[in-house]
Amino acid sequence: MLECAEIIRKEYLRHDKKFPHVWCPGCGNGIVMGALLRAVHSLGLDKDEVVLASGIGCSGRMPTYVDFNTIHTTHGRALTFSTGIKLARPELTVMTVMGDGDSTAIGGNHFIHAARRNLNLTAIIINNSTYGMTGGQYSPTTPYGSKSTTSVYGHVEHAFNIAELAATAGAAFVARSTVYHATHMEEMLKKGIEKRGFSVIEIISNCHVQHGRRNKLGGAVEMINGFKQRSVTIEKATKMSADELEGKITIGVLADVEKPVSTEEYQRIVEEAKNKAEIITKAKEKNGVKRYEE
Amino acid sequence: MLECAEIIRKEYLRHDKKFPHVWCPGCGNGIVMGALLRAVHSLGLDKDEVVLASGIGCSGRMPTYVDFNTIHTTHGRALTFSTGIKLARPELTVMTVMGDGDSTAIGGNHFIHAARRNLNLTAIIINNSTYGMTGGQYSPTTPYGSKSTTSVYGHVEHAFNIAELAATAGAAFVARSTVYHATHMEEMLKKGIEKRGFSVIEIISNCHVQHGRRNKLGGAVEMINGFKQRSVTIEKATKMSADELEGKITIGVLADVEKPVSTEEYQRIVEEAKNKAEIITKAKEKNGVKRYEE
Amino acid sequence: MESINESERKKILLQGNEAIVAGALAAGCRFFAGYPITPASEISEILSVKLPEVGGTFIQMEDEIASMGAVIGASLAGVKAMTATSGPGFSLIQENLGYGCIAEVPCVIVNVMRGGPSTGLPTSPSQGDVQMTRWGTHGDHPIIVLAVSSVADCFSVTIKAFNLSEKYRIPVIILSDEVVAHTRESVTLPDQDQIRIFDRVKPDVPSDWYKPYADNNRGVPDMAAFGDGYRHHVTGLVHDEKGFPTQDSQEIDKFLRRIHTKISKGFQDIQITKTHLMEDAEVCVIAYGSVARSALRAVRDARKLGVKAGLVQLVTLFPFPRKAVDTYLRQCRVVIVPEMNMGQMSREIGRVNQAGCRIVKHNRIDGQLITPEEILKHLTTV
Amino acid sequence: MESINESERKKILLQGNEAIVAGALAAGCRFFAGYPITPASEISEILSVKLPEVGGTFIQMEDEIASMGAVIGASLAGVKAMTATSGPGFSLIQENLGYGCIAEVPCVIVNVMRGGPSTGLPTSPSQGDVQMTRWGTHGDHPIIVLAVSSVADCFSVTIKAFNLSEKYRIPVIILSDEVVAHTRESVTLPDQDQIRIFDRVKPDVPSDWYKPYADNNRGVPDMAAFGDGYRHHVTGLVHDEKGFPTQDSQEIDKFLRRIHTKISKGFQDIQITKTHLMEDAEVCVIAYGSVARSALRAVRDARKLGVKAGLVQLVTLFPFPRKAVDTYLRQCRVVIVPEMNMGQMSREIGRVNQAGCRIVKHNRIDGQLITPEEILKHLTTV
Amino acid sequence: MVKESILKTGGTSKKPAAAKPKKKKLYTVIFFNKWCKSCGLCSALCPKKIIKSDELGFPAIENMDRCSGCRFCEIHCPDFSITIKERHPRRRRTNGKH
Amino acid sequence: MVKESILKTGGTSKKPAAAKPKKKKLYTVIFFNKWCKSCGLCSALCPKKIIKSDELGFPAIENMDRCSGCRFCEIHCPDFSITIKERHPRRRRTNGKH
Amino acid sequence: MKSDERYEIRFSGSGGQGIITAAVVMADGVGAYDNQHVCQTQSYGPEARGGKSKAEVVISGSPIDYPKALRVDLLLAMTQAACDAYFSDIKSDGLLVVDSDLVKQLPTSRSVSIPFTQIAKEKIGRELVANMVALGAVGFLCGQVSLEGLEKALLSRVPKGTEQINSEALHAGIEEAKKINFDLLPKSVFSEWEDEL
Amino acid sequence: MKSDERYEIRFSGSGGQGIITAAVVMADGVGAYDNQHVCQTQSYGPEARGGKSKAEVVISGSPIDYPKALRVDLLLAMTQAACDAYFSDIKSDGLLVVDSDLVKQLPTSRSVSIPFTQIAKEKIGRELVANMVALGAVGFLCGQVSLEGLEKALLSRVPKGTEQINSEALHAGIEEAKKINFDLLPKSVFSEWEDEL
Ligand SMILES: Cc1ncc(C[n+]2csc(CCOP(=O)(O)OP(=O)(O)O)c2C)c(N)n1
Ligand SMILES: Cc1ncc(C[n+]2csc(CCOP(=O)(O)OP(=O)(O)O)c2C)c(N)n1
Ligand code: SF4
Ligand code: SF4
Ligand code: SF4
Ligand code: SF4
Repeated sequence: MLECAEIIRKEYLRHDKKFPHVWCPGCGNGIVMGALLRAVHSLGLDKDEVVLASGIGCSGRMPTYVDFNTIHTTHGRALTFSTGIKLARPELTVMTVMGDGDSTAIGGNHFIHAARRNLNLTAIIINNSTYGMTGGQYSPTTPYGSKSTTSVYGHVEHAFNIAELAATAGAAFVARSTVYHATHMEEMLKKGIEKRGFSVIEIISNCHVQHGRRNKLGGAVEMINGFKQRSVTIEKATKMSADELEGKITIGVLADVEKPVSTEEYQRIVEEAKNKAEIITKAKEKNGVKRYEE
Repeated sequence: MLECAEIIRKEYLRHDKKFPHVWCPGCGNGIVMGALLRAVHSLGLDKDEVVLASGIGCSGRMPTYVDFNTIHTTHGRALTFSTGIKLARPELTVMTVMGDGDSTAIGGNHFIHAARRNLNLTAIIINNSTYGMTGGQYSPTTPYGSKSTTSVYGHVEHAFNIAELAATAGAAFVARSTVYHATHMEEMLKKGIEKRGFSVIEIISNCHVQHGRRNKLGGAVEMINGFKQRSVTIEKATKMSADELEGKITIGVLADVEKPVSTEEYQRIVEEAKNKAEIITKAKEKNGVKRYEE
Repeated sequence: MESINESERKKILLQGNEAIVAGALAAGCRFFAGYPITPASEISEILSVKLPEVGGTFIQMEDEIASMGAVIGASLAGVKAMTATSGPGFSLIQENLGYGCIAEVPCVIVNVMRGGPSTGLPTSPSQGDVQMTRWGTHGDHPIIVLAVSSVADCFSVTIKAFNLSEKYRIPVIILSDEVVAHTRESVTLPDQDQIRIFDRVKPDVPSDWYKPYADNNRGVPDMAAFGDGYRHHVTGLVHDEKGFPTQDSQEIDKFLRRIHTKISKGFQDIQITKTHLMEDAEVCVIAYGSVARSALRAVRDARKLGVKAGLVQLVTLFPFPRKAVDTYLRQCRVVIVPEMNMGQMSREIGRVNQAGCRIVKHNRIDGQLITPEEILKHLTTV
Repeated sequence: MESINESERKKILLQGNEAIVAGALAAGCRFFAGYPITPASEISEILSVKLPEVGGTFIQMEDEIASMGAVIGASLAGVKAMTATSGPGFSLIQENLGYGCIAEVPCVIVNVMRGGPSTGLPTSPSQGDVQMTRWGTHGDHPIIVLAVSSVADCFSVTIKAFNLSEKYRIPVIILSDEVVAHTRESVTLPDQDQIRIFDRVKPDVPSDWYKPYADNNRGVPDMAAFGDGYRHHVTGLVHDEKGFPTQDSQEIDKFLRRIHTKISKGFQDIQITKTHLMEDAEVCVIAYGSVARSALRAVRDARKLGVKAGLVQLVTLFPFPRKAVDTYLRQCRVVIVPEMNMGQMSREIGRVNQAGCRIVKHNRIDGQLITPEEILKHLTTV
Repeated sequence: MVKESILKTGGTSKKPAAAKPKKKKLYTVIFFNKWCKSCGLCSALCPKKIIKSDELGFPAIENMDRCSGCRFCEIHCPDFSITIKERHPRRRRTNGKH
Repeated sequence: MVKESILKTGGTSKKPAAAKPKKKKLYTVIFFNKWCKSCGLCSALCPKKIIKSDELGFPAIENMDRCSGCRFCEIHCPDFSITIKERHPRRRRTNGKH
Repeated sequence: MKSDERYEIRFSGSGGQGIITAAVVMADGVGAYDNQHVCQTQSYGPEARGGKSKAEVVISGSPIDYPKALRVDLLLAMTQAACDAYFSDIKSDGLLVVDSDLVKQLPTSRSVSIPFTQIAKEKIGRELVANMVALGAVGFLCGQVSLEGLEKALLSRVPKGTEQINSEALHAGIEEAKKINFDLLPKSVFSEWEDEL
Repeated sequence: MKSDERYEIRFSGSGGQGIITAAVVMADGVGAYDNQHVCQTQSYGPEARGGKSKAEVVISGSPIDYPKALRVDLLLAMTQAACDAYFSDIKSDGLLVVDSDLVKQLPTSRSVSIPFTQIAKEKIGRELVANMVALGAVGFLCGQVSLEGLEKALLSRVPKGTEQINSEALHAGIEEAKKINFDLLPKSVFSEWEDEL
């Protein structure tokens, strides 16, 4: 039997792509990619039936490297492409990896709507609190007061809590992990992929090159160790006060609810439609009375 | 002293605009407009210092009728225009009225970001569960199972809870009312306008013409009476179980938090900047080392 | 305007928007994502009913950007897909439309034109989006734009749009306008088996050999769908034959030129014009969309008055049918170009007018359909 | 390329993007909303530092659509405002850009071009967005597009852009490219008091009389800001003089024609071209942006070889400087049009080429700046 | 600066100390038919159920004296077509000021 | 269908009943320098602190026998440059199967 | 009809009178059930709300070029405002058909006045079907459609459950129209002196 | 320099060596503190990461047209790879300047080898400032910039707190360059037989 890293390198990485990959030394994106590949492997998914989509950003380069059906879409729109793919071929396992900017800045609307709509999709968000690729400008998850290339005086806006936002918007499954917790992350990813409905796994990651450096958080090692120190499990967190939770990273499964999944509902509709069709079409025929419209 | 309705008609409505307005008979938009004008009047705001912005939709026609500084923007983007207006002239009271589609379909992202950013703005959302203007297609607040011109087989998606979404995204003040509760609505609007920070007032309204008709909810009268029956105050609601709350409309102030308001923070930055300027500009000068970027 | 084979049984009264739906379904469209907008909403509404009936999927997305993303996604997963919108929505899909061009994704976008710019005149007809459909997305890109002028057109041009889209792996735009969209006409739809349908060419090589962006004699690479067993990479970055991003000047040049030449290779197939009474015409009207109908009336009336008038109706607006138009510019003394805009196609005609033919623009931008009288006046006075 | 008054004290080394910032601040820009994108991000970054220093506001919005909305909002509230982006972002601002055109809102949009379409070639220069800036938003609309070719240009053209924008109440686009954006050059910036600044004309009538969209001899209505005491209505619908939506054909026509003619009335002011060695030129290069610099070198080299070559540099791309170009088309035997695209401006030149001058296109789309040698080759062989 | 709501409803307004509590206030309900769209909300929502339809479908008060001045109709009229005014019996009017 | 995680860590994997509990397992840590970017995560995160830098800055194991096979370095290496293999002392290898 | 001749009908009235429905049924009757080409358009926009409402049907033996009416052969006016606004495009030998209760000022004597609304109210019992009464009359008077075709079209276009009442209305209209004596009408919609100009 | 003549310097090495900073300081020295026109460009893109890095400075007495190098007068190569890749554009009388420890294979004998990195490490104590040592040498060797101007530029462009060390590095480079005897260099970068071709 091949060993873990060998399986990944030999079966899941695209060797015709130039490795080493483009990410900076110590960047958490690689750690997430490893966990994701291990999760897919242990779920026994057929590579031909897996789709990995991304938007634009450092994280957006992930699909280039992995041997699935892969697509690097436009900035912020990955979930919309994934929606089309999933609805066209519901049998595929469609995962979408995004950065915090990609998913919640320009892509914020698609994100909350995907959650609301509850298709059977998995969204993996690598939250590094900055726009890594374009040079460290503030993102929707940059903490209040932080420095970035566009907030040299200290950031005046507040950060989204991505996982909470996803849950409120309607995601069926929401979990959080960090790049320090690589095994836990794999576990969360597996749960998310297996979940029927829209699942979100937020992974706290390090961009020491853009964010860490400017905020005196140290390099990759210090940042990743920081995640270890700041993390508390959801079980513990529920017993802590808001004050105690200040600055902490709550990890684990934050939401897991059962509700109708649109992907399946559409199938039901298709069946019904064939029957009802005749009647409704008639009734639907507009009587031509139009109102002022824009 | 002029009586209420007279004050509104004489001081706040634009008489050169053709009244009766374009809204259908019994449409809640007019009720909201009345409450808003009463709220503005009782706050004693100077008409010259009030801005009312809207997007596109039936609700979007409101600015046409009222004698403030008014702007009818593009579909979904009203809050972005308002952001520019407020930042350019922080002394103005800037209110934005939107439909559910306008604010949470195409405009969903701007909505959650405005909430996160916490500028001193007021968002008034007239939630009628449908796209009234374009003929009754489903909106992000159309309930699961409902009929609409694009869900004749029953809607398979789930609805947003707008107020909760706003609170999770970071709004400083969130309230809900209905067109039945016209006085309560006025009260909520007043509180929202007075609040320092981003305030959201969700108003449940009737589009009997598009939504009511297709879902056997009756006309304006039946729908508005329905709001009365289904409403519970937040005080009562907190004592009720999830099951009991099913189908209910929780009204009142749902969230009211204090946190730094960006509009003011920007002012602080401007002061600081003048001092720090020299030092930082130097340090900021990029050393020219660029990374691969997209 | 098309001569249709009359048959009692299949003759129906359809609105333009309904006919587009009928055409799309006949062409094999099985996915629609859209966002309502006047005057295109009926297309969404009717497809929301009809698509499930044929096992397809309808989805209303949160906006037009999302709709275009979903359409591209569905097409990459192997399903013929479409969206429909009007000017404001089209302005929003530009970025993803460019993605469709560079990733060579077949799909059809209907733009039912209304008055612009911006929210403009939501319920009035216009032809103000012609240049926008050609140039709206950034960067050099090929694209196909077809215009419809009647309910029968709506059906047949929509089928043509899907066929071209699949054949050349390119987004195809159908330009309709408020008049065509809401006019009801009696049409006879052909039987499904009489309709020629083109499906994208799928690869037949072993999956290891598959190069999703390799050139071939058509210039159009074979296209595998996600899930077909040909795992491959799709990106909006300029890419090499295998689909992976490249920075190599030669590869870049080769790729970008190929996506342009695949279209020029197909000009004969793609560039459609129709003519009426052109054999001996000395004066002609070049028109498209609903205005072509006013023009036809005017030409007929002019003939009655002894003017040797003819009509050239452009179905394909882009790639601009230079060759065909050139012929008529050489044939005629004067060419009249009536448009419900400030002269967007007359620019193109002027551009190719090497014969030095006199070109008379007739532009109307007040939200009203140009009448036959207005055109007739030109025909009889020039 | 501009002759600048040398002065030790004020000479500084600036990158193109920095110079745009300097120009904007000098022109009175006090509001910027944007979203980062290569190769325009430096404009955001530097303004985020500099704007607060002068009491202005910088905000990074959630995307480019929002940025454009905020820019329009700020301008309506009386503050000169700007955004900066690259192709993908520009594709997204189209809808709100159209709003700026119809509501006649002064503002400046910088597009630092990179390779397209779609994500394309993020770090490579290109001129692929020329037609997009003109036609990207739906509906007929006027617009002004200026191109920069040097760091000095970045400063002065940006000032010009703000001035035109305020004077004509119209969005003005500055087209830069990756080469210009990232080149550092020594420039001498003039003293602030030497710079001519144009501010929008404010109404001076009593507020009751104010008609925010009334015609006047300039065709540009006086503009009150929100909060100035002139309560008025702004909409993206076609509107009457008072700013309220109208469906009246005559009012529509009048309005839409006015927003076009206000620009044509200003052609002399707006259409800027520069020439080099054109007095006796028999062969000329028409170029813009960074390519104009390669062209100038090539022209100089050609002169050394005895070729009577000249350069026409387009600063204003739209409204296309037809008159000026026409003169040179008549003067020259051959015109060479080198572009980092498939021929987007050569289309325009061809369109106005009534003299039948020979036009030689030279197009490069591989992400590399066109070199002087390539152009020289044409100059010496045509 | 901040004024009280301009909406003084008969039903809920605090009675001024000087008011005679026993004297029932009278109101006039004025309909502005030019803007009214006959939606029927006023008549449906009037707690006293005194608003009926006239022959053209416009609202009309059956018994003006029964109006409690609650203004419920006024604030729910989406078309700004209702004005409620306090009605002062003749003797009040003669005292020349209010 | 669903397999267990492929990541069998030395520290946490359940010992098979047949295993001799007292015999410490041995591991080999292989670094794939071609992809390694010398980020230093492996050495910082190794619980046994046995990963050091060689003269070129690449990671190197100081004392291979001290490796517990926890694979913490492997799963945290962002560049897929570490492989952990169980190392079977000579006598095992001779018995011909594993 | 000669193949390139056109017969144009304009239905007009106010929003809510079902003007467009009537036109659509007419077009359907002509187009789908008769062997004619037909083209039906209407005016959209705020104008259609409450105010005037207009719908046109163009009929021809050959494919129709310009889809809107050029010179109207038959104008149905269900309100005075509509009659005033739309009368001007009528052909000299065109026919004006009005609701006699709602249109009192007739611009021509070449007109037919029938109390459609009253018939709908009294004979059928529902004012709402006045449009179908009118359609029956128009269908009969224009002579461009087979009355069975018209009825079939009507049945396929009205909401389920209202077929009976609508078709009764249609027939009432047809019957009423049959009573008209065409010989009594002038030859032109224009008065004598206008014709002489 | 004659007003339309150009002097072109190309700085090359690998990402992380501070190549672009050196070029920017050079340009600043020439442009802002000297009375010359100057234009500085660099190559962006993935290429700049880890791999080769390139920056150019063009100097002229008159405004500069083409902003990039045409024929290089002075090439600084801080790695062998860079030397190999960028040498081809050099003028026949151009000069090659290399880090003697990192570039061993010299394509021409018209070159100057100085151990910049070693000097930085040993004399200044920080390898990182090798770029400034090299800049000192280039500044001196090119003869296009006043050395005070160069130092002023450097002081204004390096991070606060590192001024001292960087300016020491610059001076070390200048001193080192002063030792070069130009007379010993061949007149052309091309070998004799190449010149004869
Ligand atoms: C429409 C558009 N706007 C802007 C950009 C530039 N851009 C590319 S990636 C990015 C942000 C990336 O941040 P994030 O999503 O957090 O990912 P990271 O790079 O940190 O992994 C931006 C703004 C773009 N490619 N497209
Ligand atoms: C970009 C764009 N897409 C679509 C439309 C069409 N449109 C106008 S209003 C509207 C929805 C209105 O719904 P909502 O916001 O709920 O407001 P309501 O009309 O119900 O008050 C839509 C889809 C548009 N104007 N612009
Ligand atoms: S910039 Fe940040 S996110 Fe991007 S690869 Fe480097 S460390 Fe990772
Ligand atoms: S369509 Fe609905 S929301 Fe619009 S005016 Fe009518 S009732 Fe109101
Ligand atoms: S509520 Fe107003 S609009 Fe409705 S019926 Fe009463 S007065 Fe008329
Ligand atoms: S004020 Fe109150 S009681 Fe009087 S009519 Fe209105 S709703 Fe009825």
